[in-house]
Amino acid sequence: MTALVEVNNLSKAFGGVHAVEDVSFSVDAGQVYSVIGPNGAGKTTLFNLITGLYTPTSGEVKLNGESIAKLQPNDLAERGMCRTFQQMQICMNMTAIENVMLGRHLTLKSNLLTTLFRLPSLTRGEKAAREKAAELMEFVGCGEYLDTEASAMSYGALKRLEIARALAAEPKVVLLDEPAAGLNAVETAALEELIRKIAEQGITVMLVEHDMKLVMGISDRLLVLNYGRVLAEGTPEQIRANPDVIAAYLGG
Amino acid sequence: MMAQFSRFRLKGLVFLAIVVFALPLFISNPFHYGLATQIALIAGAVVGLNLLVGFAGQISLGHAGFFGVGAYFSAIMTSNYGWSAIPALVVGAIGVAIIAWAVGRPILRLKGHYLSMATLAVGFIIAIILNNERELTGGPDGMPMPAFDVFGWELSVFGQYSLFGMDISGDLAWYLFAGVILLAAVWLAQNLIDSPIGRALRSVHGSEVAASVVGVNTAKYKSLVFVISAVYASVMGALYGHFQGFITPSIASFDFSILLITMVVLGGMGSTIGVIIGAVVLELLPQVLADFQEMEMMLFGLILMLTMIFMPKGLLPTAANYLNKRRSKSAGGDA
Amino acid sequence: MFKKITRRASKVAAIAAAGLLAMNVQAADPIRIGSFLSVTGPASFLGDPELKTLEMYVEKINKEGGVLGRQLELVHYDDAGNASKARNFASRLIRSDRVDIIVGGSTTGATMAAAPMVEQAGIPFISLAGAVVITDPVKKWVFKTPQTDRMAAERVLTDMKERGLTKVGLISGTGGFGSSGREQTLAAASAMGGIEIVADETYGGSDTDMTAQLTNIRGTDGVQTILNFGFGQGPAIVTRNYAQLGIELPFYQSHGVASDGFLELAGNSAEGLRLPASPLLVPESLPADDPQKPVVEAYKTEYEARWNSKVSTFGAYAYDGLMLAVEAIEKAGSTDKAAVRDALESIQGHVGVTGTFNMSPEDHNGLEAESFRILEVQDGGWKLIN
Amino acid sequence: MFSEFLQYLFTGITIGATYALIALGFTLIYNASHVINFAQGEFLMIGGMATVSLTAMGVPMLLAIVLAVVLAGVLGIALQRLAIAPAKNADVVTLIIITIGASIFIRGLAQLVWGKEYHVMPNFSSEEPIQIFGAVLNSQSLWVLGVGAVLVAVLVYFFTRTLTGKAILATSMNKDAARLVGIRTQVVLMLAFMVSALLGSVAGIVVAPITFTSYDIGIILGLKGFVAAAIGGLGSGMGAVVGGLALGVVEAMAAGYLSSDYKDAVAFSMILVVLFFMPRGLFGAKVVERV
Repeated sequence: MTALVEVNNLSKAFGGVHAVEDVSFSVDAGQVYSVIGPNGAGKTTLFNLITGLYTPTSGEVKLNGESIAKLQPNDLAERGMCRTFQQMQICMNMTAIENVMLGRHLTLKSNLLTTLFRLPSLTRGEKAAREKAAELMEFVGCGEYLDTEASAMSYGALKRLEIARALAAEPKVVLLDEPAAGLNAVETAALEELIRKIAEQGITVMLVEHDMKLVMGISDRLLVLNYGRVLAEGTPEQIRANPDVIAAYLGG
Repeated sequence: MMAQFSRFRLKGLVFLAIVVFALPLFISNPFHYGLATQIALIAGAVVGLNLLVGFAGQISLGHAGFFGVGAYFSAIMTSNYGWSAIPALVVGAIGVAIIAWAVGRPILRLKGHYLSMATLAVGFIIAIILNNERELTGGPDGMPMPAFDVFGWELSVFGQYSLFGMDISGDLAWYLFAGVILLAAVWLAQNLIDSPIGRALRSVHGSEVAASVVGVNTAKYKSLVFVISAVYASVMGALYGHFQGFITPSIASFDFSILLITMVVLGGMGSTIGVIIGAVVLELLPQVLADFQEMEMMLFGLILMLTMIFMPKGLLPTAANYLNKRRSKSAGGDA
Repeated sequence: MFKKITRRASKVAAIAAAGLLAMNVQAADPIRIGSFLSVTGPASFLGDPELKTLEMYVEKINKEGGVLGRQLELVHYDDAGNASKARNFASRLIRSDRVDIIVGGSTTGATMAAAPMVEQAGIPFISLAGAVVITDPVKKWVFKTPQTDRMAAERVLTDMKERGLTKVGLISGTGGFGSSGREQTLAAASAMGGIEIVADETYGGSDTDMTAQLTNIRGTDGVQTILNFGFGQGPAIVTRNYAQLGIELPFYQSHGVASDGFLELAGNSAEGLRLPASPLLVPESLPADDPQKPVVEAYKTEYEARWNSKVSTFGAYAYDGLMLAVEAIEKAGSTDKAAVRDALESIQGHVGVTGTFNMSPEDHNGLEAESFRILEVQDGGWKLIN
Repeated sequence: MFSEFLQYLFTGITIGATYALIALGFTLIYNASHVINFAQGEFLMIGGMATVSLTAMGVPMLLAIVLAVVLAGVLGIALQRLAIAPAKNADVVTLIIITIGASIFIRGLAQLVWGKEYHVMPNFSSEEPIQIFGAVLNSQSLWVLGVGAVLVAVLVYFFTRTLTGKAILATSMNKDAARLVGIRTQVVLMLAFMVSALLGSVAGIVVAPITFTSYDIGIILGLKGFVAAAIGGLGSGMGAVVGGLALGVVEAMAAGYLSSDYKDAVAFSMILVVLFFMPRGLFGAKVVERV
C-alpha cells in the first residue's frame, strides 16, 4: 500500500528562522495521524505547507504520489485535501448551512447563464447541496443551526461547522488544526467520537492537537516536532515510551 | 403567511416592485419622474457595484469610468455612426468587460487595496481620454445623445406613448422603463448571490483562506465579479446617457466613482435593497440641500460622516438590526 | 447664526415633506426668473459673481417697482460645474418651479446639457457661457450674453497681425473653456490666413506647474508670440512660469482671466500681457461719448459697493442677461413665453456692460467681435489699447 | 536640448517633493490603521489657507506658519478622535468613506470661512529665479526640496531612534502584540494622524507660493499623493518618497516630451505598470499571512 500523504525533507524558513526543518514522514490511507509538539514547534506551519498556504523553502509534499508543493490550496482541494484552522476561518457573512454548502463548491458545476437566470439545473443542484449540507451538519452535531447566521453561533458549534464544511468537499484526507482547542471535556469527548466516525468512513485524518488524552486515544501514528525538527515518529505506545519525547515534554 | 414571506428568497424584489409601480400614484410632476428615472438607473449601477464591494469585499474607485465608457460608446455609435441603441449598448458592454478583465485579472491575485489603486488609475485614464478626444466625444463640453430606440421605436422623455390603452407621457414611460430595468438588475444580482458562484464570492469576503481550502479559485471569482459589476455600470451608463440626452465627462469622473461606492457603503454593503436606498438618499440629498446654497457641501460631508460613524453597517442593515432587536425584545416579553 | 440654520432646516424639512408630491405652486404675482450657476466647484469664479449680480439686481429692480408692476423672484440652484446637475436643475426650474425665463448656465457644458430640455419645454433661456456652439447653429429658445470664444480668438489674432506677429504658440487649459477656445483659435487662424499656430500645448485645470509646456513652446522654431486660452488659476500659473522662464515674446491671454483677481494672482509677471476684455475693467479710460460708459460705470460702482469685492467680467454677463430678460418681458408686455422669446430675438441696440446687443433670428448673441477691447497690463493695472 | 531636460527635471522634482510629503502622510496613517485617509489633501489645504489668511490678518509670516501647522495637527487629532475612533469596528471601506465625508466637510467649512478665491503667498526668499545651465529654478523650489529633505530626515530619526516612533511602528506591524507589550494603540493612532497632518500642512505651506492656494486645492494634490504612495507600495516610507519624486518627474517629462494632453494619463498608467510588474509597488513589503 502506498502512502496517501508523503512529506520528504520539507523545510521552511521565515527570514533566517527555520520554522520547519528537514521533516519527512508519510501517512497511509485510512489512518488517523497526529502531529504534536510544544508551542512554536512548527506544527501549524507544517500544515500550512502541506495544504499549499505556504511555499516550502525546500523539500516536497506528495499526495497520492503526485508532488503538490507548488499548488494553490484550491488545486489541492480538487485533489481531495481539505482542512480546518486553529484560528477558525468561518465566513461570518453567511448562514451556517451556506458555509457548509460552500464546501460543496467543487461538486457543483455551474455556469454564469444558468446562475443569472436561475435555470432548473441550478436549483436542482442547490437543493441536493443543501440536503447534503444539512446531513453533514447533523453528522458533526450542529444540525439545529441550519439557517442561523454564522456570526450568531457559539464557538464550539463553529468548530464543528468548520469540520462539516471540510467534509462537504468529500476529501480523501482532512487536516484538523487543533480542533479541541477551547472545548470543554464533554465537547472534547464528542469530538473524539466524531473523528472516529470520520475515520470509519475511510477518510484519512491528520491532526494537530495539544490534548494528549485525545491524541493518544485515537491516533494510529504520531509525529513529534520540536523546534521545527522531527523528534520522534511512531505509534502511541512507541511515542509514550520514547525518552526524547519525555525529556522534551517534561524537562523542556 | 407573513413568516413565510419574510423567508422568501426574493422578498426584497417584490417590495421594490411594489414601490416602483406604486410611485406614479403619488407623483405627477415630470421633474420628479426625471429624478426617479435617474435614481433608478444609477441604482442599477450601484447594485452591480455592490456585487463587487458588498459581496466580494473588493473596492473599486473607478467604477464611473465603466459607466462613462458605456455611455460614451453608445453615444458615439448611435449619433456618429447611426447604430441602433441596443447593439451599441451590447457591444459597449462587451468592450467594458474586456477592459475590466484585462485590468482585474492580474491585480485581483493580490490582496488588500491594490484593486482600488488600479481601478482609480483606470477610471482616471478613461476620464482623461473622454476629455481629450474632442473629435469623438465633444471634449469637456460633452456631446448630445439620441433617444433610446428599439427596432425603430423610440423612447424619448419628450414623446407620448400609449400603454395598455392608457396615454402616458415620455417621462412616465422612461420612468417605468428604468424601473423595470432596475428590477431586472436586482433579480439577476439576487440570482447570482444565491448560487454556488454567489457563495464563492461571499466567501472571498468572509474568509479568503477558507474559500481556497474548499476549492474556490478566489482569483477567478474576483475577476468574474469585477467584470460583471463593470458590465452593470456600462449598461446603466448607456441607458443613463440616452435618458439624459446629453453627456459630459463628469459621468466618468473620480467624484462620481466615489459617489457610487458611497451609495453602496451608506446604504449597506451586501444588501441589494440597502444599496438602492443608498442611491436614493444620495441623489435626493443634494436636491434637499440645494436650498442651503453655500453650506451645501459642508452639510453633505457632515451628514455622510456622521451616518457612517453611527451606522457603520449602513442604513438598511442598521435599521433591520434595530427592528429585529425590538421584535425579539417584545417576543421575549411575551414569553 | 444658529437661528438661521434652524429656520433653514425647518424650511428644508417642509420641502422634503412636500418632496415627492406635486408642487403646482402657481406663481400668480411675481415673475419667476430661474437660474442655475456654477457657484461652487472649479468654475465658481464664474458662478459666484454671476449669482451676486442676479441677487442684487433682482433686489434693486423690485425696490424700484418691479417689471410690468410685478415683483421679480429669483429661483436659483448651484450646479457646481456639473452638467448632469445642471440638467436636473433646469428640469426642476421648468417643471417644478415653473419659472418664466431662465438666466444662467455658467459653463458651456451646463448650458448644452440643459438646452434640449429648454428647447422642448419652450422657455426662453439666456446662457452666460462662452462657446460658439451655444448659439451656432441657432436654437430657437437659447440666447447668450458673452461674446463667443470665436470672437475672442479673432480679436486676439487680429491684434497680433497688426503688430506683425504671425507665428503663434498656443497653450490652453483642458477644461471646457480652454479646449473650446483652442479649437476656435485653430479654426480662426486658418480662416483668417496669414497667421499660423506653430505650437499647441495644453494643461489640466488643476495643474500646478506649466513650465514644461512653456519650455516646449519657447523651443519651437520661429515662434513670435504666445497665446494662453484658459480660466481659473491655471492662466495665472502660466503667467508666472512665463516670467520665471524669462520668455521675452509678446504674451496674450484670453478673456477668461479678465478680472482684477487675476492681476493679484499673477503679480508682476503679468506686466505687458494683452487680452481681449469687456471695458468693465477700464471704465475710466472709455471716451466720454462711448454709449457703454455710463452702464459700465454704474454696474461697477454698484457691485463693488454692495459686495465689497472687485467686479468681474463674468458678473457682467449675468447683468446683461437679466437686463435683456427684463427688456424682453417689458416689450412683450407679459410673461407669455413665446412673446418673450420673440421680443428677445428682436432686441436692437441694447447697451449692456459686455457690449451693444443687436439680436436677430440668425444671431442669438447679438455682439460683434469689436465689442471686445484689447487691454494691456501696465504698472499692475489694466490699460485700454483699442 | 540639455537645458530643456534639466528644466523638466527641476519642474518634476519640485512638484514630486510635494507629492512625496503627501504620500508619506498616507503611508503613516495606512500603516497605523490600514485606512486610506482621503482627507489627507485637506491638511495640505489647511496649511496653505490658514497661513494666507493669518498673514492677511497681520500675523507675521513665521508665526502664521506655526499656527497653521498647529491647526492642522489639531485637526488631524480631531479627525482620529471624533471620526475614526468611534467607528473602530467598522469595515475598512466604511472608514475610507468616513474620511471622504470628513474631507468634504472640511472643504465645505473652508469654503464658508475663507471663500472660494485663489490666494497668493509670497516666496519665502527672493522672487528671482536661479539660472542653472540654461534652465531656471524657482527659488521656492529649493525651499520645497530642502524642507522635504529635512522632514524625511526627522521622520527617519523619529521612527528609528525615539520610543514613540518605535511604538507607532510596532502598532503598525501587529496591533494586538503592541497592546500586549503595553503600547496604548489609540494614542499611537492619534499620533499617526497628527504627524501626517503636520506633514501635509507643511507641504501645503511650502508649495503654496508656487501653486497658489484655495479651499479646493487639496483634492487633486491629495489624489496625486495617493497615486505616489500606491506606486511606491502603500505602507512603505521609502516608497512614498521615491514614488512621489518619480510621479513628479514622469509628469513633467511626459508634458515635455510626449503630450501635455496625456501627461496625467501617463502618470496614472504608472500605477498599472508598477502593479503588473511589481505587485506590491516599488517598495511594498510582502505580507505573510497568519492563519
